[in-house]
Amino acid sequence: MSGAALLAVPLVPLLLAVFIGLRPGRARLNRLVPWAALPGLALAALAPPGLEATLSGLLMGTHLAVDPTGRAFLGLTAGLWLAAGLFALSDRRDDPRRHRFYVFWLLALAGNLGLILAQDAIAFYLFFSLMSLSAYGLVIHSGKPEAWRAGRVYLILAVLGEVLLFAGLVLAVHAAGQSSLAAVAAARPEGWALVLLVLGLGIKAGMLPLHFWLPLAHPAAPVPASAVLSGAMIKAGLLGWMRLLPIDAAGHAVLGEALVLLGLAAAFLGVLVGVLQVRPKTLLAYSSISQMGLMTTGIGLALLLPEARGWLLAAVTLYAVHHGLAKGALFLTAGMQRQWPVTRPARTAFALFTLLPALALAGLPFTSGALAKNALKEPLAAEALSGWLAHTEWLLTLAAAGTTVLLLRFLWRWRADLETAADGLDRPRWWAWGGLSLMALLLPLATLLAGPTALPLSVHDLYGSSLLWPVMLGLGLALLAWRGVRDRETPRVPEGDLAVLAEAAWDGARRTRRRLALPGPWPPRIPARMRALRLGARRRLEAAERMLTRWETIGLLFSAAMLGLYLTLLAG
Amino acid sequence: MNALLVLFDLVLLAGIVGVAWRCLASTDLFRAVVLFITFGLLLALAWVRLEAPDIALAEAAIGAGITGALLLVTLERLRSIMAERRSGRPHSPPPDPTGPHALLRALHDPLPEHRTFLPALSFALVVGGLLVTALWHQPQSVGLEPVVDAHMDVSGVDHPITAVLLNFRAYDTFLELAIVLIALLGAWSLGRHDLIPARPAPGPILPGTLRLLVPVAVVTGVYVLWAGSHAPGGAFQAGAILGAAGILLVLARPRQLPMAPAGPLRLGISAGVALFLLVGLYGLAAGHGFLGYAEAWAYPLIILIEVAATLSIALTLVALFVAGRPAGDDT
Amino acid sequence: MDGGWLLLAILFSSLGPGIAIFFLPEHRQGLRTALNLGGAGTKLALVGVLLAGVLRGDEYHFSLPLMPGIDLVLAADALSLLFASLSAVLWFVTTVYAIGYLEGSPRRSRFFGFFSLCVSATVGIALSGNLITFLIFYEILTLATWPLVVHRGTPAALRAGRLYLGYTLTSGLVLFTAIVWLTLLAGAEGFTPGGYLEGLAETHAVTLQVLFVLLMVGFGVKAALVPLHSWLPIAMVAPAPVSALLHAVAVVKAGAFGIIRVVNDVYGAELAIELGLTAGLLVIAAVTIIYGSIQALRTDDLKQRLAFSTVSQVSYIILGVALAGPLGVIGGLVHLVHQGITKITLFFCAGNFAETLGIHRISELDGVGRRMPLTMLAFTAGALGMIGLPPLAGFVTKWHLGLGALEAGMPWILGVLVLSSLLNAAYFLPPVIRGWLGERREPWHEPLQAHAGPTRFETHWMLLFPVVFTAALGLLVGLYAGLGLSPLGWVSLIVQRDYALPEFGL
Amino acid sequence: MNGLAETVAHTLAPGLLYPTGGAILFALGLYGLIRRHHLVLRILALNIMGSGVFMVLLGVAARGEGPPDPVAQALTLTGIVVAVSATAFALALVVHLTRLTGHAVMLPGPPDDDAPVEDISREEHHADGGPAESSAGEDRSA
Amino acid sequence: MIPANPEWLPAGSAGLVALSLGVAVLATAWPRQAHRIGLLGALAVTAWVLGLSATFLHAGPDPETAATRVALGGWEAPLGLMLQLDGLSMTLLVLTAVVALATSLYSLGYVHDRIERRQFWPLWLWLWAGLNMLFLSGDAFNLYITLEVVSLSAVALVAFTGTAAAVSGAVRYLLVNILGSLSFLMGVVLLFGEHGVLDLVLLEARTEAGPTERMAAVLMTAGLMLKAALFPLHVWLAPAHGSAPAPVSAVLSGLVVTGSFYLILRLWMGVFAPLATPAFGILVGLLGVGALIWGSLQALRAGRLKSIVAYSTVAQFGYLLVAFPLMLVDPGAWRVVVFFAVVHALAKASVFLAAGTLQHAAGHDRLAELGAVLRARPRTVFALGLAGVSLMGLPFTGGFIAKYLLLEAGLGTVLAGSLIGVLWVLAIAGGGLLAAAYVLRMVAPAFHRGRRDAGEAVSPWMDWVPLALATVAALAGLAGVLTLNTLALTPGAP
Repeated sequence: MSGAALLAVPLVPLLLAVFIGLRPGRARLNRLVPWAALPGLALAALAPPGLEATLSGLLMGTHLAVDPTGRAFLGLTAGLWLAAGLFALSDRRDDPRRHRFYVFWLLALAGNLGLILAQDAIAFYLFFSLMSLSAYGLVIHSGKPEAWRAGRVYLILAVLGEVLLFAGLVLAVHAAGQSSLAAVAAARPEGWALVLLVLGLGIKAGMLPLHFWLPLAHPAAPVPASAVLSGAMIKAGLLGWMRLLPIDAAGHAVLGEALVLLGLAAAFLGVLVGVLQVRPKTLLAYSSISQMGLMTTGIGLALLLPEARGWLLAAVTLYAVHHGLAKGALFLTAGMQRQWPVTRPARTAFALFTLLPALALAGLPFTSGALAKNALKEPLAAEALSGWLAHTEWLLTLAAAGTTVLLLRFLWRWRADLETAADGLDRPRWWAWGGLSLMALLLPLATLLAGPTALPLSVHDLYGSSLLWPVMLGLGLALLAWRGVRDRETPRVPEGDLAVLAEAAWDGARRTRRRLALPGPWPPRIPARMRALRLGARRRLEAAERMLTRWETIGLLFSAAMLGLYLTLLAG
Repeated sequence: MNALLVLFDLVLLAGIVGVAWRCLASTDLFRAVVLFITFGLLLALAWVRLEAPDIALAEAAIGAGITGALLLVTLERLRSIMAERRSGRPHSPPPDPTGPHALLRALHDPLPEHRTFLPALSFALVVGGLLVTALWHQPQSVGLEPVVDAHMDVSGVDHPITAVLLNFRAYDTFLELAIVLIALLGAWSLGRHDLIPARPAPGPILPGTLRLLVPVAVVTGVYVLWAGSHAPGGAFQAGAILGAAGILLVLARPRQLPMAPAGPLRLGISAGVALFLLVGLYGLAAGHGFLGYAEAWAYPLIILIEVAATLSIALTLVALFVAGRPAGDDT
Repeated sequence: MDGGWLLLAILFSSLGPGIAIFFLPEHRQGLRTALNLGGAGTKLALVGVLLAGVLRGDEYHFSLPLMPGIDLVLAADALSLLFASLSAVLWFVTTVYAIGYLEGSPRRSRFFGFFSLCVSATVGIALSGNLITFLIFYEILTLATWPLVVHRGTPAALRAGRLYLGYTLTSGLVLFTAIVWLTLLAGAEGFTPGGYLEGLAETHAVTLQVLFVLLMVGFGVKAALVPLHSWLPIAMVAPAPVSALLHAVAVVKAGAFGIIRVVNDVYGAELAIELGLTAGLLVIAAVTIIYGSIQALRTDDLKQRLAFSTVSQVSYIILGVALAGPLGVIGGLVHLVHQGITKITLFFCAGNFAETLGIHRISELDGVGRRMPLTMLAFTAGALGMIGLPPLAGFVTKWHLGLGALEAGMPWILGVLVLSSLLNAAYFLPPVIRGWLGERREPWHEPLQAHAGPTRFETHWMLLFPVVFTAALGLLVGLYAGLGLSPLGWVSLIVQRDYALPEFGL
Repeated sequence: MNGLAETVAHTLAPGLLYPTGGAILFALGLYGLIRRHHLVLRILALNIMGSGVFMVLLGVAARGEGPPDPVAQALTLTGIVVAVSATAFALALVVHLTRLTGHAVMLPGPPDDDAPVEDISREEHHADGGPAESSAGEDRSA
Repeated sequence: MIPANPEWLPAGSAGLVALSLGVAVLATAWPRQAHRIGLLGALAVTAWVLGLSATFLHAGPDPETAATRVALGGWEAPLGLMLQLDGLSMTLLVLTAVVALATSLYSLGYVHDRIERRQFWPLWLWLWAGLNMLFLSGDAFNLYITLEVVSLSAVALVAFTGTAAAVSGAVRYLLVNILGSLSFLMGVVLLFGEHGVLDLVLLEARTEAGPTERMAAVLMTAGLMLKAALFPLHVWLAPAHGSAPAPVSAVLSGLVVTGSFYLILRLWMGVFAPLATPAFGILVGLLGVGALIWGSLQALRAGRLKSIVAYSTVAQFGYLLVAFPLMLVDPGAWRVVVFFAVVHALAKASVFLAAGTLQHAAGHDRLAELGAVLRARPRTVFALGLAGVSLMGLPFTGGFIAKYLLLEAGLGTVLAGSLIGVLWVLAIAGGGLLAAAYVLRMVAPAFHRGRRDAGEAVSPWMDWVPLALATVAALAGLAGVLTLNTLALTPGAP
């Protein structure tokens, strides 16, 4: 029974995808798309603690369960997909290829939900791959050259991530002797296994320096896809880390330090490169990189501070949920440019829905961001980190300033293209968008009321000066920049920064290879000379046989044979 | 040791080898054939010297006589074919582009003389030398003479060679008859016989001579056959003599070959082997073994076989001389 | 002769119809189809009976004296059944496919005659009880396949046939020599789990090494080990069912199976490791895996790409066997089945594209997913399976190979697997992407419709059913790998018996 | 001296002299066979070789004191008849060949790829002429 | 069933000779019914041989009781002639019967002209009788006579088509045969002069390595090599076999050449056994390697179907020569050699018969223009291919078993420490590849795309007999044990 309930979560979208794929003409099926996430949401809300199932016949033994972390991620994921799905339904109404979009949507959804439930390496890997590869269909959906390029980069990195993850899992499972994730983590993956796992999952999580697919994929993908991509899917990498890394009583100083370093670097570099961009969705993508950096830092801290790992993990989870919802809402915002209403109340709502998630991300008090940031920084005060790590808290705080600048830049660029809705407001989109935006306020409430035991937060965690001054600093910086810097229509740093370098390197390699001109897979044709040679040999053979056939030759050979035989008999 | 005999031997051998050499060396075919016939006659002389009168008889009749006749008629045929080709008679078959002429275009030049001369000579010398060496090392073996001698009384005949031929090693002889027959069958399979090349109408001398010679030959043949049981002679020699007579007959009437009736001719040429085989089967059935005779029946059976064999050999030799099957054989 | 009749019946269930078909006039289509399917069905049923029997623990054995001291031996053990059931199942499917594929084409009697002969030889290989029997069926397979390769009769086909024969016959001779030599040394022993050559290890170590190399050259040509693989990509000019047969059911598999037999049942893993033989084999297999993938990447011809992919994939089997540890061998053996199912799907799909729409190149695949969704779906399943994505069959293999490599203490193999997976993805994802997401501008050219009229489905049902079936099979064997009767379960049973392990598995 | 005389005497005995002569004839025939091109001469050469064999056989048979070996003589007789049969057949073939090609020498080489071989199992042959198409029929009527 | 009685063996052997001779004589005397006589005779002789072989096997397994010597006319050696029936001759008699029966049946369809039939059948029956007598003969001079019977009838059959090529081939064949026979006869004379006996068994008992024996061995071996078309004395073979009528080619390549080789084998196993030296083995082996390569190359070059097959005979006989050095190391290998010869004869005969069918259908046998007919006659091509596979030595055919045993012997030589054994092994193994190449040349056009044209209609005999014989050749693989057991019944042989 529990098995059925758990399996239903990924299976419902999967089956719906099959149906839509087989009957692309059925419009009624399409209406079900958003609701495919509902079982996940229901499970997150209603599942009894410790729900698990083992299906031994499936895939060398499959283990599914809902644990606290998983529940939070499940809720975030299912909710975000539901909202984005509703948005998509109306967004894609006139798209002739919408069923294709829905199929990939549902497949990615199944993968995303499944990987949260998966408790063994193989199932995790299965759903992880399902999600990664299906998302490719979402990225390239528009079919524009830009989308194809983004898709290529995405796919290459995704596949790379897959195989790295695969290798890491094999190593880890071999070391652990069994394939359950808990056992793998308990066996403390070391060396190559650890590196491979971090990298494999890091690609998905937008970890520096493998982040560059994000700024390419997000602007290229349709709005709802970007929302789930940034809000939910990249969190899968984070979840994987949380499940697989040796976050236990011993901790892992080296890895922790590395992750903190990478996370902080991502947080600031994301902002730095981001503010130089011009397209709203690209800006949001860089913001995601930056924010994921913060979460990476959180994981790193958990490795550095084993005693606080429970708190920190819960905080990271909270941050992930917060970011997922807020970023999702922001991406939807990006898709509301043509929905500038005419009436005043509607305009108020529009402004509210737009600003709320942005402010939450910046960490304005009483928003989800405030709670998440405070929760994340909480253990740092108590613990003494040595060396440069001692500045971590300060740096985390400072990052909020960057976020503010980035979001202001986003709003500015976004506003430029605002248009009045031509044929009335699109209600489903509004509902989905509004719902998500409001979560910025609802989430802290929910956390405080029904928060996890690992994270005993109180109301005063919702405010604090460390939240405000960075925002102010950000506003100031933004103002300065707005006054002082002339905007350009092309970004100062090309979108996808490192991807451009990689592509240039690839092109160079191709040119070199072409110059080297390796032979093709066909063996070279037998040249005409061989043929002539063969004919010549044939002629010579014939002449030789004619020569032998002469009676004189027969006679001589006969005598010679006699002589030869005699000699050999004599030689004895 | 008789020095005169030795001298005779040496001279004879020198003559034989010399004639053979000249024969092979001659550029004129006719001359070569005549030398070959001479060679055969000299051989017959040598066989006499080696105390083998039967062989001498056979050599003279078959080796020199029949072979000579065959060679001569062959030369005649070749000459007429060449002449016909050269004259380009209208009814001669037109050159077939894919046929023999294409082959002839590719006809190779024989190797230049000087390139085969040395190897051929040296190989011949070496082979001959080795043979001589082997022969000189041979012991004076007794051979089978004593064994044959011991069995003469049960052989049914008095002449040891006939005994060997028709009793002790009758199987060989049977096969020998078969070979003659097969040669004829082979010649026949090549096509119908053609004319012996046209000759000026025979004058009165040949028929006249024939009228005298043929009866003599028949009588001689029968005598030689009869004598075979106790003295030199026998079926082959007799057959050869009779065959020679037949050849003479054929030669005398080139334009009207006897239209031999096919059935009897076939029966005639196969009579020898057929009878021989029947006798052999009888032996097998009667428990004397295949080709064996009861001692009491040996003589008459041998004579019977010899008669049939003589007839068949004579007919076969004539047919071989004519070459090509009679028209009647195809109807 | 216990139960030997069953083995003979399995052999003759395809041989008999095959010979009958040879003498069938071209126009007796109904009877030919009946014979074909009847034979295939019978074989399937008989293999089922055999399977049940072997599971029960019955012994099956048949022998016939060939030469003094040397017998033709047929026997059924778990390993031979693995291969036999694979070929029986896939043959059935391929027969259906071939009937559909060749509908209306000339010289079908000849085709199906040799086709049946081919499968008889394959089953013979599977059931061979000693090396000489193996060799006999192996060579019959070589010969029976040649007419199929050249079936089209085009210059390219004949060239492929020449090359194929050149390679296989030469290797056959090498093999022949090696087997005669081995038999001289060790006698005509039957296959024994753990090998039968220990006694010679002391005295004839070098000879055994040389013999191993010869045997590997002999089998390596069919198994398309680099550098003996050239014939395989060129032989892809053959009709699709033949390619399926070459790549999935029979030829390539026969080579791989031979290597398995030699390593496991002639030399035995222990001796092979002791003589340092597996290390060389591992390197060759690894090189082949990478090389095949790189070459596959370089071609635009769909079937050629699939062919190079076979070169690469079959070496997974060899790799597993050469790892010579339980997990590695599981990975190798199970890939025998998985690669078969997956690759046959892919070739069927390629055939469908070619037959229905005249598509031969990857660059022409744009948008084919809309015209032929089921075929494209199957192709996707196959391609992803080849890459090794769960829950498809290929993943199970790769997983076990990876674990086996670590178990054998050779983590570099994992690197090979990773690299290979990357390359696999690099050459298999583009066709999939083009098929689903590409756009076709001009209308389809429909050669099938042109000569067979409109069809109810996206293509002739006899072309569609096998594709869907094998694709589903590929999914199921991966998805339900944990079940006892799945290929993985069966292979685990084999390895458990071979290595006398009480219980293991992941 | 005595030894030499004995050796000479021994050598000059017919039992050794004639076999030697036979060996010489054999070698001579072989030489001629190689050197001469005309088929008739080749047939003669073979006959001379054969005579050499017979001379060896009879010479060997005449060795020793007693009467010559009748078996050897019988064999020789058989051999002579076989030789004449073969010669007769060979001559018939030569004539036939000459009629077909105009030359009494052997045709060259391996079967020519451009020379078709008639197939006797086909119907085209004249019912009366047998396989050999020749001018014989015309000759007769002329 | 009447139980076989060893007592019947002598009468059976003599009876076989008598029966085959009787059929031939009857056909000669009554040519109009020659084909009917031939058919009935073929069936009778085959039945007789099979019955004889059953009796023979039944008399085993002791070679001394099974092997039989029959004194013809009741005269024992040395006075009389002996027929000699042992495992070796029995095997070849059965082979002859099978091939000859197939050829006879085929000829019923192939030689259908009323007049040709009369010429063909007597000669053919004489040839068959000659072969039977050759295999049964136990007397040196009688061997010469039977050889002459065989060669004269064979030459006549070669010339049978009457074309320039055929007659030219026949003339060369005849002259070569006479030369070979004379050489053989000279050897016999030398032996007779030395030992005073002609019977092979008696000779064997008396021979030791002396100059006479050596020279006799040289003369006889060289003569027989010439007759058996062993490289480099093979050149007469292709013109003769290539231009003879198909059934004749089948018999020539399958049986007549094998007959000469049989004699070589018999002599070297018996009379000349003390003479053999390693150098001799190596020379013969090298000639064999040469034959393999040269014959195969020529087969790859030749443009006519039957020439290819004829050259393949040259190549395949190379194996038999290569076996000689193996026999010096492992005397038991002679049985393998004979088995190989048997299998080769079966396969080669069916290839020739199939080629004849194609030639008849197309009206020629130029390979380049044969495609259409090949495509339209799958049955014949199948026969060609099946027999070809046997020639290649691939399973499941008799050729495989033979090749296996040869290779085993070769490797045995190598393992025994002979360096040159490696060459023999390479030759044995590699020869199959060359064979594959030329078989492929013959068969491949059937698979080309192109016009199909069945050509002239052929009689059902010509359609089915090649296939049947090819099947026999293929299934000979199952008769390996039986053949080797039969061969083991040869007294005195290792």
